[in-house]
Amino acid sequence: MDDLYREQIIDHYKNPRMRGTLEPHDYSYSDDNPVCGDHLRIDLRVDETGRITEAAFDGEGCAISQASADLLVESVVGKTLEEVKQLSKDDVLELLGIELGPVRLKCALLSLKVLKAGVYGLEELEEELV
Amino acid sequence: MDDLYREQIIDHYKNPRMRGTLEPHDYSYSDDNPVCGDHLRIDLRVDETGRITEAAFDGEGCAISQASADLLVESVVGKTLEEVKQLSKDDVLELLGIELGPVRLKCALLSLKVLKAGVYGLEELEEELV
Amino acid sequence: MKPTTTVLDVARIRESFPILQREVSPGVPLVYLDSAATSQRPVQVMQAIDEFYRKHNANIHRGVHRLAEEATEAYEAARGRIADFIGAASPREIVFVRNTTEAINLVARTWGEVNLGAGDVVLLTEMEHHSNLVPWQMLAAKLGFRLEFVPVDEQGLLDMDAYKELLGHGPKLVGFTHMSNVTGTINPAAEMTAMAHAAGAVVLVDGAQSVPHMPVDVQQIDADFLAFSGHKMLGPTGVGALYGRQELLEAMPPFLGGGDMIKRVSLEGFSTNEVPYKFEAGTPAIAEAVGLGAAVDFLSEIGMAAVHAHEQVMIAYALERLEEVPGLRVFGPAPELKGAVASFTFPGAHPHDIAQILDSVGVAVRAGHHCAMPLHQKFNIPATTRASFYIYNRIDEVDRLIEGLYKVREYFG
Amino acid sequence: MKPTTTVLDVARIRESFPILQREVSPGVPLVYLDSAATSQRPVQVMQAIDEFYRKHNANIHRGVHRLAEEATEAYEAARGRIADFIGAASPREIVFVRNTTEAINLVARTWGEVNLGAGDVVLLTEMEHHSNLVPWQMLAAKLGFRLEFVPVDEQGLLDMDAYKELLGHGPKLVGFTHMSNVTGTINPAAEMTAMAHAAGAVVLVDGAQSVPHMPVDVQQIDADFLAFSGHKMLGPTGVGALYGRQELLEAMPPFLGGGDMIKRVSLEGFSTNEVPYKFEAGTPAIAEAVGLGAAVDFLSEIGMAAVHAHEQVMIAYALERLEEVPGLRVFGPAPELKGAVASFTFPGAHPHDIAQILDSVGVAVRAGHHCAMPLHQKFNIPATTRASFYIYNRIDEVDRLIEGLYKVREYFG
Ligand SMILES: Cc1ncc(COP(=O)(O)O)c(C=O)c1O
Ligand SMILES: Cc1ncc(COP(=O)(O)O)c(C=O)c1O
Repeated sequence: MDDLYREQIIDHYKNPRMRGTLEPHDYSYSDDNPVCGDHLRIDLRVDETGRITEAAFDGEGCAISQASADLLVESVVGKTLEEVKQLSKDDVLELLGIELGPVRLKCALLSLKVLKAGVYGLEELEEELV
Repeated sequence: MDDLYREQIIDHYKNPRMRGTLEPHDYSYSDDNPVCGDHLRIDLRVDETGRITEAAFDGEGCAISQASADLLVESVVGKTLEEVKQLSKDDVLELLGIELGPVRLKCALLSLKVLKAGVYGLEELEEELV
Repeated sequence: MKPTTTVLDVARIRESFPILQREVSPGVPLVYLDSAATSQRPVQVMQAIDEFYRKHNANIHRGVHRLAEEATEAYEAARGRIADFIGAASPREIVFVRNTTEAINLVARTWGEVNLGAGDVVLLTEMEHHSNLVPWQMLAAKLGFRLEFVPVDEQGLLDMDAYKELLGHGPKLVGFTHMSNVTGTINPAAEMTAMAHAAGAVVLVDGAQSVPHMPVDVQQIDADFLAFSGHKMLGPTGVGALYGRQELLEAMPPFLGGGDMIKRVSLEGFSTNEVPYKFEAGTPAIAEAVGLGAAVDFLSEIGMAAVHAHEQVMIAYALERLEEVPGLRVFGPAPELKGAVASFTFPGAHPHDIAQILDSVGVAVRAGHHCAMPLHQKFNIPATTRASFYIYNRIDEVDRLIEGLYKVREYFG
Repeated sequence: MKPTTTVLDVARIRESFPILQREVSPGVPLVYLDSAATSQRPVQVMQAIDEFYRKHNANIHRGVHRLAEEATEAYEAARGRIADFIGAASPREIVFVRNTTEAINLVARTWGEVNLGAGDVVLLTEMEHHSNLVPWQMLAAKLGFRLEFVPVDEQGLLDMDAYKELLGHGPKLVGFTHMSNVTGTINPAAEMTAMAHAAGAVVLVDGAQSVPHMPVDVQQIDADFLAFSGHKMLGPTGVGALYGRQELLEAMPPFLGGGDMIKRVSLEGFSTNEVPYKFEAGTPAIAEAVGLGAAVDFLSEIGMAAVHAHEQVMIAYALERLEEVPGLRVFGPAPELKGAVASFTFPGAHPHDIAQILDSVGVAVRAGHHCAMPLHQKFNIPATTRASFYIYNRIDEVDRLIEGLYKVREYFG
């Protein structure tokens, strides 16, 4: 448990750096985790070269999903959309630095799912994430 | 097994006394045993006092169902309809003189079911037979 | 005040549940407080299944060989025991299904399909499990009838005045849960069916939480339909039952088509079998039905009144202790109005995180909407954490739960 | 000629099936020749169920505690193994159901409900089990489409010229059994799906008899849907699977409504979950799915090609010996065109009586219409007696069957 709720996660959960909304934005997507009713929205602004200049998330959910959103959104600023498309489950888990069972994995990956869905469209990413 | 296929049953199966149809008749009913696709029809003629004067059965089925039909139909000639309504599962088993598992019991009781349905109407007897 | 004992010999009961000896991680014994989701199974149930497979396994109904007869007898005997357990007039009133969900869908797709239409009303409550809501939503979308809902107050009780008023709209069917799986609220079933019948409605009772935890007699509560799941009452997964009054079952069209539910089939059409077989298409969950029969025996031996009395002691103590935890908010009415289910929220901590931290100290609870999103919407919360108790829970397991909650405070307080 | 051995080490396999040690009555050992109705279960399957209940039992998907995670993993791992077993592209293409019957009803009530209407044609065959007939009759009565049937010849083979012609009527769906449970006929599935696809039809294959007895690869036969039952392939009762191509499953409306199949619910409506969960409403047969996973492991270890080879030897010898019995008439094609199923009639003896006499010498066979009344009507007989074989049957058990049939002759000859 100390692993699961290590300080960094509690900190990102209690004091998120990236919480907010961007209006207007270039990309935006929101989705739920049906398992717990968590909800997440991610907004992105992108420059002419396809590089993310600003990013924000909003929503509510557990420490894992919120900290993962905060860490992930923070990490994509400065990346290109193409680079975002390459992000994998392992990248998110590395950001979190913890191991997760199958149910909590969904919490952790909700942010990646929402981010990629915003960038590409939902159909394509479902495959990829499982 | 020797119990189940004792001579009397094989005899009534191979040489039924009561096989046939009565046209015209006063009562007639036919039904199936869905378990095996057996089919049975019983016809009765009744006098003014409600006494059965003639009876016949027709159909196809296993030795148990056919012998039971033959024995039962034979036994009701001379009985009143009221007496037929009193007939029970045990009366049929006594006529057959054997013990039966639940599936074969249905074969044995098809004749009673058809007989009573003819006399009374199907709804009432379903209850009684189980 | 901490009760020192309850009406049940819990230590002895626990001997039948090997999983309760388990450690969740080295040195951390399991405290299983998730029986509202699914109960554990006693060895008696596992043995009944095992013995069936080792000695009597065969397909049923259509076989004349020894094993087929034994299997048929075992399956039908289980039906009879379940009928007795809930006070049904005849085993024919028991249809084996997979679970409560299938039971309710069966009623919707058969009784509902021929009895409901545009302009009709089906009256449910705001505390229904999705199982007693979504099937009616699906059917309403198709047939054009209207759904209405008895409101739930902040205590988690039905508004009985509103119920009376809504009955005035002449619903054709009233469906309600006997016991809420979120608040534990026990609804006054006999009173509610009497009122519904007086208004001319057919009544479906969702017994998923009541049948496992208290005496339920279909004739006493006068339900037309009662749905419940084996896996919540010590039985195996994969089997449940629908009770239906015989004349209703007889008038209903069949549910699924296939083997066993027919009498005669040709390429042109078919005729249906007698009840309850009309509703059991294909090879049923035979070993599971036998297992459920063994579960019913196990519960009957303890006695459902004793089960309920034990749980009353458990929940009263649990609520008392939960109230001590600063900030914790428990949903639902006073202990004497509910079953042994406590759902709560804790400020600053998501229900999932609470459950996770409790898990780390061995306490298994559930977090989420518990398949009752509308009730959570009503309470204006996305999710709760839920602890639920059964015959094998000890008083001191409540203390373990409370200790875990203090740990949650350390992290999230 | 009596083969002395087959490709399988049957003696070793039998060690896993305790029921095969049973005596039907004192001194009369069981000869189980009724596997087409339901197979026996190896101890490995019983142990998988038992172990699940003893160590990991919990409800799935919605739980974060340890047991719930373990149970979810076990359930989903079973789905994965079943997907691999039949060559599915992804575990998402496997929907857990109760049995083949439910799987086919699911397709009818979801895919059928939105894709079929007045003027449409659904093409089945005359050899279908009621499970692949009655659901379509029920739906046709409601939606007004037409059923057509590929005729069966006296040998029990489909008339492939007629099939080609009937495809010309432009059926929207073609449904056929991969292996007949009466004649044992193995239909040329790959060829039939290719022809059906060329005609623009979606294809449903009833794999109830093929998946347990021979290698079946959904991609090789190119089925859109494949239905099968756990209990016929060494798995527990109460669980089966529907394979569906992912894009078809995704486009289909949900089947039953309730927990787990939803994403969001309010009093006003709901949105559906992803496949395959969209089709799994309520608590599924969790332990049974785990048991089916163990059954698939057991079969995979033997190898389905070896299973089929063993059964080829068995049926060839059985047909040879059955032909010796004067008057006996066996239905179905030559052994190389069929599975290990022999249905027969005997002049003067009703199939039930034959089965009963065989039972008295310990030989368990089935008698009746085997849920294929139309095929029996076609053959102009009300019923047959059926012997069917599996991996645990020995060559000399055929001899026991034949001895029993000579006893039938004594009584009824
Ligand atoms: C060809 C075929 N289809 C369907 C079924 C139905 O299987 P279940 O009863 O498991 O639904 C059977 C089994 O009897 C079968 O042999
Ligand atoms: C009140 C209530 N109804 C219905 C259900 C659904 O039961 P199942 O998942 O066994 O169909 C549950 C269980 O979660 C419940 O608590």
